[in-house]
Amino acid sequence: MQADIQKTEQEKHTAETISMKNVSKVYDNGHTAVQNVDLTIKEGDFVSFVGPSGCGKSTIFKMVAGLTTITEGHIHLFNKEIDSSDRDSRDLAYVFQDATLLPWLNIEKNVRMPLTFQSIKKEEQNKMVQETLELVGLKGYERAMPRELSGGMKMRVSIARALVSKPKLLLMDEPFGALDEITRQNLQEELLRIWNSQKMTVLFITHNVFESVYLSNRVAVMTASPGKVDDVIDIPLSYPRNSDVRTAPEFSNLVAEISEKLKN
Amino acid sequence: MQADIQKTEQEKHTAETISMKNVSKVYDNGHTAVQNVDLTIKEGDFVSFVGPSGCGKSTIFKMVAGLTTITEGHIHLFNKEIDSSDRDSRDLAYVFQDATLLPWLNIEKNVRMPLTFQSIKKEEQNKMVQETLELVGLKGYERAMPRELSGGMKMRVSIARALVSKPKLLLMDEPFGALDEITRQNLQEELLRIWNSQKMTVLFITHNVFESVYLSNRVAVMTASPGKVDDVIDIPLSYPRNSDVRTAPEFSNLVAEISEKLKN
Amino acid sequence: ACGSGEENSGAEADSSELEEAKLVTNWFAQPEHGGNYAALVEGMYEEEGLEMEIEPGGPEISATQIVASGDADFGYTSGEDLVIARDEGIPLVAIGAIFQESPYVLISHEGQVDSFEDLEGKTVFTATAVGYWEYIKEEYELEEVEERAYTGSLAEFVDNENAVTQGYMTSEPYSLDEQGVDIDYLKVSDSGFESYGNVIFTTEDMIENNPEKVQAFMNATVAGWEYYRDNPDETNTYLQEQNPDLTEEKMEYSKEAMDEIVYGGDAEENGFGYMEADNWQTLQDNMNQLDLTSSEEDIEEAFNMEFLEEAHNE
Amino acid sequence: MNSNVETTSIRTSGQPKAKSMSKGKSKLISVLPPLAAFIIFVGGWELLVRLLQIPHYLLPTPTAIVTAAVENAANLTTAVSVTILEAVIGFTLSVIGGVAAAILMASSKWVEKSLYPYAVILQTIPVVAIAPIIVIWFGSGMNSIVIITFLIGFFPMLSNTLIGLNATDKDMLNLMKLYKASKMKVMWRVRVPYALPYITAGLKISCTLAVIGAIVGEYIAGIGGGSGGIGYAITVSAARMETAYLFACGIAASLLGIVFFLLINMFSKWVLGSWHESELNNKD
Amino acid sequence: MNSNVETTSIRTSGQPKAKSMSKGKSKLISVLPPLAAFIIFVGGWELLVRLLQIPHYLLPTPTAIVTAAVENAANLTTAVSVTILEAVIGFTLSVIGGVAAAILMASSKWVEKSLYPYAVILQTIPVVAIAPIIVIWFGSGMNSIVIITFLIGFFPMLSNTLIGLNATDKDMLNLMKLYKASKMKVMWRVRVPYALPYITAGLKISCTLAVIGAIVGEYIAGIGGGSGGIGYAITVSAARMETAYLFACGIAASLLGIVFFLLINMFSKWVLGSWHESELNNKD
Ligand SMILES: Nc1ncnc2c1ncn2[C@@H]1O[C@H](COP(=O)(O)OP(=O)(O)OP(=O)(O)O)[C@@H](O)[C@H]1O
Ligand SMILES: Nc1ncnc2c1ncn2[C@@H]1O[C@H](COP(=O)(O)OP(=O)(O)OP(=O)(O)O)[C@@H](O)[C@H]1O
Ligand SMILES: [Mg+2]
Ligand SMILES: [Mg+2]
Repeated sequence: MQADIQKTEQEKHTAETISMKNVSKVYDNGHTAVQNVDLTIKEGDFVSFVGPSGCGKSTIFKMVAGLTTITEGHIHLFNKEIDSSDRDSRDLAYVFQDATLLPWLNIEKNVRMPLTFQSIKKEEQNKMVQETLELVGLKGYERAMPRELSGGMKMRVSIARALVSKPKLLLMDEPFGALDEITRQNLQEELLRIWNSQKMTVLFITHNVFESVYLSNRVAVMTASPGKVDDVIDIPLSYPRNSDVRTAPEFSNLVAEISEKLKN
Repeated sequence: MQADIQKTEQEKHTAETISMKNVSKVYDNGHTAVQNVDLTIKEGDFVSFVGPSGCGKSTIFKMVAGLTTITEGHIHLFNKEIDSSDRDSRDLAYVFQDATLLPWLNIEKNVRMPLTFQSIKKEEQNKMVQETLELVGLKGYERAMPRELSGGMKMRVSIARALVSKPKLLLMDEPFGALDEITRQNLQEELLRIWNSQKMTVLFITHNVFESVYLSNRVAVMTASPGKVDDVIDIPLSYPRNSDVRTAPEFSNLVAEISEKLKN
Repeated sequence: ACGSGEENSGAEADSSELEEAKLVTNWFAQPEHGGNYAALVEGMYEEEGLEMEIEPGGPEISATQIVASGDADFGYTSGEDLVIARDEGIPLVAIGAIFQESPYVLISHEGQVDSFEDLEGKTVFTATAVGYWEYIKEEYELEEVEERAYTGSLAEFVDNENAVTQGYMTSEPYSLDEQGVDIDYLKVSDSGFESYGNVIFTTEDMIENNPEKVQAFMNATVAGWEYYRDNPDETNTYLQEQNPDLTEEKMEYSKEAMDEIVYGGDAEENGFGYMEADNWQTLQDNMNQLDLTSSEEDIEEAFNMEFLEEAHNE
Repeated sequence: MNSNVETTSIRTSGQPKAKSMSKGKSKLISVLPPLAAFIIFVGGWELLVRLLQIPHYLLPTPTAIVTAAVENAANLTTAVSVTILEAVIGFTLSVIGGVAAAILMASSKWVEKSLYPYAVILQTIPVVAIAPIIVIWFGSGMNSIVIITFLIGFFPMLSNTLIGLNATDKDMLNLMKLYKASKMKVMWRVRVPYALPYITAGLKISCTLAVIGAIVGEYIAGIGGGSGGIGYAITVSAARMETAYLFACGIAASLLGIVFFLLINMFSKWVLGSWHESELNNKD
Repeated sequence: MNSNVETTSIRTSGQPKAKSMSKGKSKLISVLPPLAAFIIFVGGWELLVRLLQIPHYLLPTPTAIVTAAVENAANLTTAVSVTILEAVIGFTLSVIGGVAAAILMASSKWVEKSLYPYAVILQTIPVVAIAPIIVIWFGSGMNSIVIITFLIGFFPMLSNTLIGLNATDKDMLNLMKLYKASKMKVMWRVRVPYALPYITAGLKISCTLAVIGAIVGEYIAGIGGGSGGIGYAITVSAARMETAYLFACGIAASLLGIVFFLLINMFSKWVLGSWHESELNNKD
């Protein structure tokens, strides 16, 4: 890892990227997915969400991204209240739980798509796409169609598509769930590198407590029925983190603490 | 766990459930997904497949299930050669990598579906569906439609649908990937219980080496480009396995061994 | 030749032994079919031992084909179509002509057309490929005529001062008059084109195998038309039931307009339905000349006066 | 790094209320646009005809049309009911026939390849050309009209259904294969439901075509009179130059088409509403 | 437990060969069934007519039809080319109009609700009823015929396209929302491609309807003579009772429809072949 990743306290901004106030979500079928969530996320945070299946993690992400209505409460994003009809105030990318690729575009075009909505020169686009595809280990699959990929490869295309546009806010819904350990660790390293160098804010859903501790500076632990944020745990491990961190006793303690919370 | 799970050597059948001889798969686009795989799986085995993303795990499963053609070599299933047009010789269930639910049926009907193809009485069906839904923790969601579920819940419906019909051979393609640790452990226990009590054969894809060691009596380690089975490792831990097993040094050694193989 | 004689020869028959018969006309029920309906309403067909069904035609219903196929026994057609049918090898035989001359008129806006020569330069709506129009074009050396398909709608005609449309003398002039459009018309029969209208026909087969039926039909038909001439009221009421769009005035107009061509001309002397071999011959010659047909056959084959004469002798 | 994630509080202060419009109001809003469009359309028509002094026999005013419809109410009612009967029967046949043929063709590529060209022929052979045969085979009147209606509505049903049946998700078919489901079961349990969006799309087209079909049928094979439908009424009023009544008939036909269409729409909502994107109300 | 999983060996003994039929053979097999069906159909027809001695003026034999077509080859060729021109122009207009209207309606529920009823009216208003107006406005001949063709093909395009546009996967739309894509871009980049299977289904219906439309148009607004199309030829041959030629015209129209259909089919394969289930050859 490069030297510029070494962050200092001054470099950290303190602007709020996201602030949720008393947020609830009741779906049209009457199901309360999320209840009374208060949460503030500062610029440059890397917050992981862990919690049982169906506890409302994806729902919170969708509300933050303006993809579903907020039944009660308010969410401010970049200091502006979210309104799902509003299209201008966001600079975010989202890795959905499913890969959600456009089936009629090949891999290269799928990844390039977000760039085509910005005024970026073609050659620049090519470069960015190539770099990102390499990053997720899909070089050589540019011309393949989505249906010709394995499950994990599709997910990696989706990750590449989110990373390619260098967003200020990145929402990732279980991005590495379908990946093997090696690929996963590579992508974790890359993600941390990008996060650090681009000073973006990352919200990350995972079922892997190790992963959440390894990556984040905060872990939000959720409980189900109805979905609530039970606790937000600080991870006081310094960046850059390397494989040594994983074996540190502090690390194990944090993992144990979070796992314990999840059990109740 | 009950006493009857305690298996003896005599109880084990030695019939071959699956035998693959020199199996290769080249997709229509010319991509060689699997090359020259030889593998024999005996009745009652629990074999996990681990390997990098895109190495051909799903492809092998699809060939075994007769869902895709075998380009070269032969696969025998229950001592009969597979022919993808043949429909009678199999008694297997398959959890696909994606949930693949029928969007127009509610959860209960989705799970019931495999039973409706067998001559099982309605009340019996109801009982089986209820039990299985409870097992995967989806009691109360009988009337929900697939689109109203979270990612992990959909996957659990898919698991329930595979388990409900009590197949002789169960193929599971990353069934627990989208689940949190607690739910995952519960389902692991349940799966082992069902496997033991029903004496079925299970093929299991996972990216979690702990999981593969915990569940299986054999782990097939695959390598990519082209996809091959690199090694098949015996897991000489006795069943029933409980959480103690996870902390046994033997367990850690096996995990380390497999992880090491995967790194190369 | 087979089984003639012993069967009911025109006398009253037991209603239980009525023989089914079917006539297909060329349009929805209207006074132009009055005599046949009169025979039906007044029980004349029944008296002749026929259980008669009259099926109205329509814009695209081809009575020639229906009768040729044996689905109906008798039909209405025009003289031209009969000649064409025979030329095509369809063995139809005319057994009476309701209209002694062509009922078609060429309608123009008032003061625009006085003679057939005046048609030059007009826009003319006629049914596609009709014989009389081919004849008029040739006979009056019309070269600058814009020909358009007549589709049953008069709106385009009314909209265009320069237009001429075909029509039935018993019908369109009345409609236009009702709408306050001032018109003139030329009778096609004045052009020199000789043709019968509403020709009643059957098949050669029928005449050969069941002449009694043809005779019975003709007896009642002639009686019906003679009756209808002076007593149209009951029949008209029936027509109106069949075709609610008919009004009293409209029927009166039609009746009046057609009396001349049904009961006038040759029919005045020779009775209803009369047909002259010379007229048929001229028609066939004209059609041949116009390349509409290329028929060499003896015109006597095309029509049969026996049944009509016998009916008049009754 | 600071503790820049604030804490969460768990306030179970009653159920949150949904921010949705009252039902009555949203109903009104859904009726308003078409109503406005209607008023603009009809008003504009009346005005245009009056201002440009278009002669009534060319384009009658809406008022004249309504008057003509009222005056001929009895005739119009019979005509409409005759046409409804013909259209409904013809439509039903084309739906049954189209779906059945599509299912047959979808069961085997061979059958599809062998029969599909004849379906296209059925569709493209001009009805006028075969009208005499139809009339001879089926008699003039109802039977032939129904056949003609059937012919016109058949192909859209067939074509759309077939595409839908062939579009079934591969994974679903794989699933059924695993259940050893018979071809028939796969068809009914998966392929037909999966094709439903296409089938209802076909229904929408066919139901409006059925009205046209019935009218064309009446034109070609109708017997008119008391049992004549809208096609007959149109023929008669065209010949009589009663343009206002002609338009009334045309509009009656259109309304019939719209009613058919709305019924199919309701059916589509009912059958797809709970799962298919095109009919989902719930946008969450 | 024994070691009941045998070992694997890595034999890279050359590329495995695909077990696929040679291309020529599979081509033959794909042509055979329709060919067989054709022979059975035509042969059966000829035989039936001869055996039952059906008179030629009711149902001519295939041989008689071919003879008539050959005899009138020159006329038939002009008629067909005129009809092709009309049908192609009318079809093009209905595709452009139908897709454009669907895109407009899909952009807003309000527009859809306000305009859709008029689209249904356009479809169901009997052409015969408005034929005079069409002819007066657009003149008889080509223009009016094209308009009538357009009217007939328009609705299937509109209806299918609209359903397709509304069926777009919610997740895809969400994705576009995140990219701050404008409504137009969402339409062109996602909704239209997503609707393509429905659009091609519409094209298949409209292209065959275009042939019917052109013929009906010629029937209603045709001018005949040297510039008369198949519809005119049909009228003439019907008036002349030349049944064999009449059938030849009808078959010519059908063939035209089939050719159109095949072209659209190729287009559909081209545009969907790489990704949509209904046109995927590759069944892996
Ligand atoms: N569209 C919907 N309509 C109705 N209910 C929904 C909908 N989407 C989700 N839910 C419900 O809301 C709850 C939370 O769902 P969500 O997808 O946020 O869970 P999650 O935490 O992401 O779970 P997972 O880890 O399994 O993905 C679930 O109980 C689910 O049934
Ligand atoms: N339908 C297809 N057409 C062409 N190539 C395919 C197809 N499906 C899979 N492949 C290719 O075959 C290889 C193996 O795919 P497979 O799905 O078996 O991988 P996998 O081991 O299951 O990976 P993952 O863990 O990511 O699901 C991949 O390289 C993929 O690109
Ligand atoms: Mg989720
Ligand atoms: Mg896979």
